[in-house]
Amino acid sequence: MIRELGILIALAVVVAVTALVNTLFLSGQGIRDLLLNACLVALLTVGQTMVVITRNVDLSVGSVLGLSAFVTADTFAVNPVLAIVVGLVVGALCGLLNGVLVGLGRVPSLVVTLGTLSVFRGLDFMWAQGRQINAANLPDGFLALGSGSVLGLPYLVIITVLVLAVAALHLGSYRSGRELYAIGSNPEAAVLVGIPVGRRVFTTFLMSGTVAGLAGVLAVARYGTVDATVGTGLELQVISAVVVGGVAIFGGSGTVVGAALGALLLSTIGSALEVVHIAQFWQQAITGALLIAAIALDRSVALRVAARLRRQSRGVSA
Amino acid sequence: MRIDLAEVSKSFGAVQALREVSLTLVPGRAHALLGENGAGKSTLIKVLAGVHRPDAGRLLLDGAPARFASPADAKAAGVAVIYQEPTLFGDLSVAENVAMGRHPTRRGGMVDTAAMREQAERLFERLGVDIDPRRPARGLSIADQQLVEIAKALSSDARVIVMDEPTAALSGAEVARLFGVVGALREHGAAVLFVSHRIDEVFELCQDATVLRDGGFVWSGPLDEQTPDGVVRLMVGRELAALFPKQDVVAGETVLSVRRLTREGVFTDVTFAVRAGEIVALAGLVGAGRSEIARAVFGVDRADAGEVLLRGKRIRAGSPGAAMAAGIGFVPEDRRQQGLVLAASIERNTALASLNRLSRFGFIRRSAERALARDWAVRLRLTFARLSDPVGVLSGGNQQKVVLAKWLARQPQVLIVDEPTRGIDVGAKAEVHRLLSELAAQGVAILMISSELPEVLGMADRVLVVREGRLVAEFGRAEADEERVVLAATGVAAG
Amino acid sequence: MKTLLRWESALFVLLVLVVVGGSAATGGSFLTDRGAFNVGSDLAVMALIALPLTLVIVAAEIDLSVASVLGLSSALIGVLWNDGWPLEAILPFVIVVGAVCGAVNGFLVTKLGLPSLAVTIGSLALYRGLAFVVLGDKAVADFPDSYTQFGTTPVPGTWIPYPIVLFVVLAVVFGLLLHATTFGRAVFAIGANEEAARFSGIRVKRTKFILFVLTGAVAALAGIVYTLRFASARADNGTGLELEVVTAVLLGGVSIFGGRGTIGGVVLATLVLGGLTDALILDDVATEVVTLVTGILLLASVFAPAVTHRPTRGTP
Amino acid sequence: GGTTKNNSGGDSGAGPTSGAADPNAPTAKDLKITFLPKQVNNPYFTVAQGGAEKAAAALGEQLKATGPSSADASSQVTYINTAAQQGQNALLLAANDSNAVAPALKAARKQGMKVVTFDSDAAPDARDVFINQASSQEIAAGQVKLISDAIGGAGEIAILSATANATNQNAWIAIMKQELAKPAYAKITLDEIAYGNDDDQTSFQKTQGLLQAHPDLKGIISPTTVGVAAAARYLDSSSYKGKVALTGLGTPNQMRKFLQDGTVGSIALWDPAQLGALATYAAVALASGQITGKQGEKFKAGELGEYTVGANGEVVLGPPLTFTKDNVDKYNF
Ligand SMILES: Nc1ncnc2c1ncn2[C@@H]1O[C@H](COP(=O)(O)OP(=O)(O)OP(=O)(O)O)[C@@H](O)[C@H]1O
Ligand SMILES: Nc1ncnc2c1ncn2[C@@H]1O[C@H](COP(=O)(O)OP(=O)(O)OP(=O)(O)O)[C@@H](O)[C@H]1O
Ligand SMILES: [Mg+2]
Ligand SMILES: [Mg+2]
Repeated sequence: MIRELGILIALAVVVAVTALVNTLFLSGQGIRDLLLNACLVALLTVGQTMVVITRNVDLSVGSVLGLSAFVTADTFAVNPVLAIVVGLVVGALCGLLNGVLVGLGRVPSLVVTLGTLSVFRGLDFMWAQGRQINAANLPDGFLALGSGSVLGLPYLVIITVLVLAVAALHLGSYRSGRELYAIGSNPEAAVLVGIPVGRRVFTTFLMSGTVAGLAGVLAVARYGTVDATVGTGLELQVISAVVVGGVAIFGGSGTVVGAALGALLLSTIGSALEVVHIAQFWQQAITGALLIAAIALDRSVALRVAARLRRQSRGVSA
Repeated sequence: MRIDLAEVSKSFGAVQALREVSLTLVPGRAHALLGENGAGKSTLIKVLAGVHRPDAGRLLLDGAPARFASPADAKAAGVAVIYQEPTLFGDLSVAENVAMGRHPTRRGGMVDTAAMREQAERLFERLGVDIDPRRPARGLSIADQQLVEIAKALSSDARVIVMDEPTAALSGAEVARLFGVVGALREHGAAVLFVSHRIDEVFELCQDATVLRDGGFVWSGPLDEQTPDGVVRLMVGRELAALFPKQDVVAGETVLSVRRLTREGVFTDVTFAVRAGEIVALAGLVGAGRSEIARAVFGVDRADAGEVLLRGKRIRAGSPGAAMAAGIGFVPEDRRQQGLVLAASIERNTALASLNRLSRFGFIRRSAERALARDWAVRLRLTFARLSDPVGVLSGGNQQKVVLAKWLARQPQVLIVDEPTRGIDVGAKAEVHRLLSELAAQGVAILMISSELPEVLGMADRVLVVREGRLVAEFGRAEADEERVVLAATGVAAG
Repeated sequence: MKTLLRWESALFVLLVLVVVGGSAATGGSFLTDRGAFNVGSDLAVMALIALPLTLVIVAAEIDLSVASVLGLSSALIGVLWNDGWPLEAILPFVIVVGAVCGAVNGFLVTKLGLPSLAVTIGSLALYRGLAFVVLGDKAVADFPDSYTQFGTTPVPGTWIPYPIVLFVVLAVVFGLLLHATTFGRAVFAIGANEEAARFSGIRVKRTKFILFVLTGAVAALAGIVYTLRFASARADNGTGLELEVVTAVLLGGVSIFGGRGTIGGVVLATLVLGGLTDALILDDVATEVVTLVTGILLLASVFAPAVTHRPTRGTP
Repeated sequence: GGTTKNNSGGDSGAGPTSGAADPNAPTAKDLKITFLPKQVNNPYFTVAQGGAEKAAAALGEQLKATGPSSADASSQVTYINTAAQQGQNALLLAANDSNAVAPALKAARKQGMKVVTFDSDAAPDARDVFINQASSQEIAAGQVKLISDAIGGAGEIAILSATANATNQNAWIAIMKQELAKPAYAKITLDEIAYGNDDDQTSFQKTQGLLQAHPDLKGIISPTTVGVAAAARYLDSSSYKGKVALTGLGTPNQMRKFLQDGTVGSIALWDPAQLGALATYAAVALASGQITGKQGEKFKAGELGEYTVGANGEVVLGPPLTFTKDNVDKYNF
């Protein structure tokens, strides 16, 4: 909770300072844009967080999103409802493959998902054959999903928040979710208390893939243009958001809400830098520096807490 | 529930940890599993818990054949286990550690956090301990970790409770409470398996016992047929005296002196000296801080205050390199984690601390390395197939010899040995003792940490007792006896 | 050791297959002098970075910022050249800057104890960003022929590109460093069991720090090679190369958990990857298939028998 | 003295000149031609490729397309080398980075391969002919005129470009700045040039950033097909729709929806299929020896008519087309 509060404060500071420079930043349109920009990455952080909590990582999410987006857009010509289902199924299948290899095959996730990152992207290219699908090829009703809103809240934001809420509830309040933390915190002990580690890890990859599939469908709705390169390089953004959001890269702690706030913070900083006229060329450098600062801060807080606990438990004062 | 293990065998590579061992647990009775370090007690327990699958042998639940393919199976069958090494989830709260795998839930399957906390509080109350269920498990003291483990096992209302050295880190009052709780469970029909190196505890709690030696079955039966001395004889398999061939040497000048060494929250104001040819033992309960002192002396950990001197010259703090250069060697307590690179060969492990003298312009001289490893393998009577085999395939005793070889190859003036005979068989143990004794005779100053009192009493010229991070007593060889040391270590009278 | 050798033999067989198959499928044009020159030029940059990265991964760390250091090095070359510096001064200078970039990574990992995966994802963005800050959107191209020849022409009388000569020299240096020196022993020990290494008096932090510095310096060197080969200094040079390099190292049989791997294996893996890519393109196989094959090879490498006794699960 | 910029010789010695042109030489058949776009998944180039294929078929040549999957500077070099190795007679190239491809092109030309660049030029001494879609002057001036008309001749505007070092983009932007300096456009100020990297999502978000950063922005020029489509989609879905004008270079198919619903008033573009076709004709003429790339040489380009090589080996396709909601339905590319 403290962690989430910290990000919220950082977010508030960024927004406040930017709004001072440019009031449009806090206009209805401005806020809508901030939320919409963060949506896809925030959605992906949901799956990624679950994976990282178990001391694994999924580098293939960008490729899964791309593949699902293209297949979805392509299937629209056949049947719109089918298209959305197909997009989700593609994501789930990709996740399934990762899950089988990591969870059941017991192969390090970094290597597996680095491999499937290429494999899924390759499939995407093969499917697309150099084509691009444009807004004109997609039904307006579907595109409205990406840009429309109800009561001022964009659908995309609503969907993201819903997924987030479900995942937060699962991780926070259901056995199978709590067990993910146990797995990441101490894998050997998790086996000893009878947690089906392989199956749980398998499921997190399946979820990560499915969520990336959903994000692919939504990416089509939001951007209306799809080619085989959609989502390239997204994995590093997602992991950055997860890390900034306070999820320990070696597992065991962190929340999806924190990670999603991390995504919102990073994308808001990106927008803010633009609005306050910081040259485009500085933006990436600043993002990188912030990321490192966030990790370092996290670490120093963790060390201090550990030192305090150690002193407490011993009851020794210097 | 009655559990029978029949003729169970299990080996790890070259180590035969269990050889056709049988054991029966009966409802309403507590059964002790006895044996020296490395006898195979923990391995047997892990078979019972579904962690290890035995190479041969049968498991019967109430007479019916069964198989535990995983800890989940054993748990489902009603077996609760407290493992020797704590298995806590540092990131999670204490309450959740207790509940993990068996969270109380509300309707709809949601975890009931309040119930979880209450459950932990109830268990802690029963055990008479004061741990905040909301704090994270990370940073708990060894004793508190052990208590959380006990609460974890008790929470499941198991029909079979297996405890691997649960009392090793506990104070007298805590032990008494635990025994009260276990007694109550037993009276309600639970079967109990109990491991401890404290023989008096065993006689206090248990009705039956099984004794293992070197992985083999030695004896099983009701405890009222046995005396404590008889049990020890069964465990050791020979007269105790033969084990500790400490030669008498005249101690020389002071080699190592430690002055007011302090590491906050761990140990405070530790001052002592070791002279050439002398073996000084640090005794104390598990978690008293002995290993931490040794680590700070060697520089693996940085002390917050105080200094370490070798022949009067101050050693740079926090640098194992500096300590080694000054002539200190350190055989750490955790052989597999700290002492060896298990995947690397015998040769490379032996050479690991001597790389500088084995190299020219930074390039390793392979022949010199091989010669060094061969030389020490012979001198320590190492049993091995090839020097290029990974150390991981050796038996525990032989692994320990490789660690010793690694340090002896540097010809240290001071050798710190932390639990030098933990988990090695009796023969190897005797050899390690002989070696240490010889080294002392050659004028090496030895600082020994051991949790086995007989070893401490048999080997040491002086015994320093550590309690809660402070040196609380010092005994010469003549005045040191079991009762005095235990009294100093626990702060209460022994037995 | 033995199992690793087996994986290396598998790589070698794969390499022979690529060469033979590539030559057959392309009617022999694959390994003509010019073909070999092209393959060599194409793989040199990736192969150079793979060398120090092998040591980093053997030590159970990772550096994802290498391609960004390459970009920063390239951008600096452009800026300084525009400012009228002589190349004789620029080139050593950018290598020093690369080493400093590596030192920053090393500092964060060893002194602050941060996980290298997270740190270098951050510095990946940081260094690439700095590259854009110094050079912006410009491309600097007017380098003298005497220098660009290094990247564009073979060693006279042969088909060997100069960067490959550099690579061979560095491969020998890094091979000796890893396999024949006390430093290399320390790297293996740290990767296999960091705690045991520390308890044996090995200076773990310093060793890791040196590895990051070396990696930064070689990445900057790769930036020089890249810039001269394409006669074009740009801030976005080498974007995305980090994953390719990591792929090559892992394909070479280096364990992601550290403690295992050989320079020989990695050299073979870079040849297989580079050769396969060029052979497929030459055979008019679409780009997408090349991507696909790379991924499948990597997956195959972890499932190869040589690596089945990996620890069941560990850090990502 | 070291090797500094100032004493460097620079690139000397242009590509080999293969003697004089023979306008009457017969058109060679079965030439092997490689079509190498900036990246393989760009629909603009897919259309251009269609035109090139048709022209090649008409002449009886073999044309194949290949290329990298991302438009970064160096990725084309491997493909250029490959084409040379395969003994291709001619290469049609849209260069990602005019300099990065130069050494490879020079080497390929030494082996006798003809190089025709189109859409985006390589260093002039590394190719034989450049097919310019329209003169830069015409394109840039046209874009400025379109936006000026759309915003009523006064207000702040911004440019959303492709990658920061795309040759053609930068040439156009330079001319646009000159145009804007003219008295006729005195009331128009150029606020910012943003780069969407020819990536759809980046362009989308850059548009958004531009609009927020410049509250009084009246219009955007996006002289790239990817950028203009993304910008149009953002406007269409935002409250800026109808308030901020947009023009640029876009394909009718991608922009049809936005032209028709009024998000965008007008856009311009040449026909990429014609561009591809003309590049093919030029390549065949080169390979047949009918031209060598010198100023003043003429060659026939099928139904496109006859073209003359201009200064610097440039051939201009013709004036760009302007699309509005009234005429967009007549085009399909
Ligand atoms: N996972 C393992 N791999 C290899 N050898 C093992 C493993 N676990 C135990 N051993 C070996 O099996 C033997 C028996 O060990 P075990 O832990 O059962 O002894 P123990 O009786 O519990 O001793 P202690 O009193 O020290 O706990 C020892 O030699 C030990 O080194
Ligand atoms: N994982 C841990 N977390 C927190 N504190 C710990 C941990 N391990 C040990 N400690 C603390 O360090 C102190 C000293 O432990 P140490 O292992 O040095 O004791 P010891 O006397 O050597 O016992 P042992 O017989 O176990 O080696 C104890 O106060 C213990 O609580
Ligand atoms: Mg045990
Ligand atoms: Mg200890």
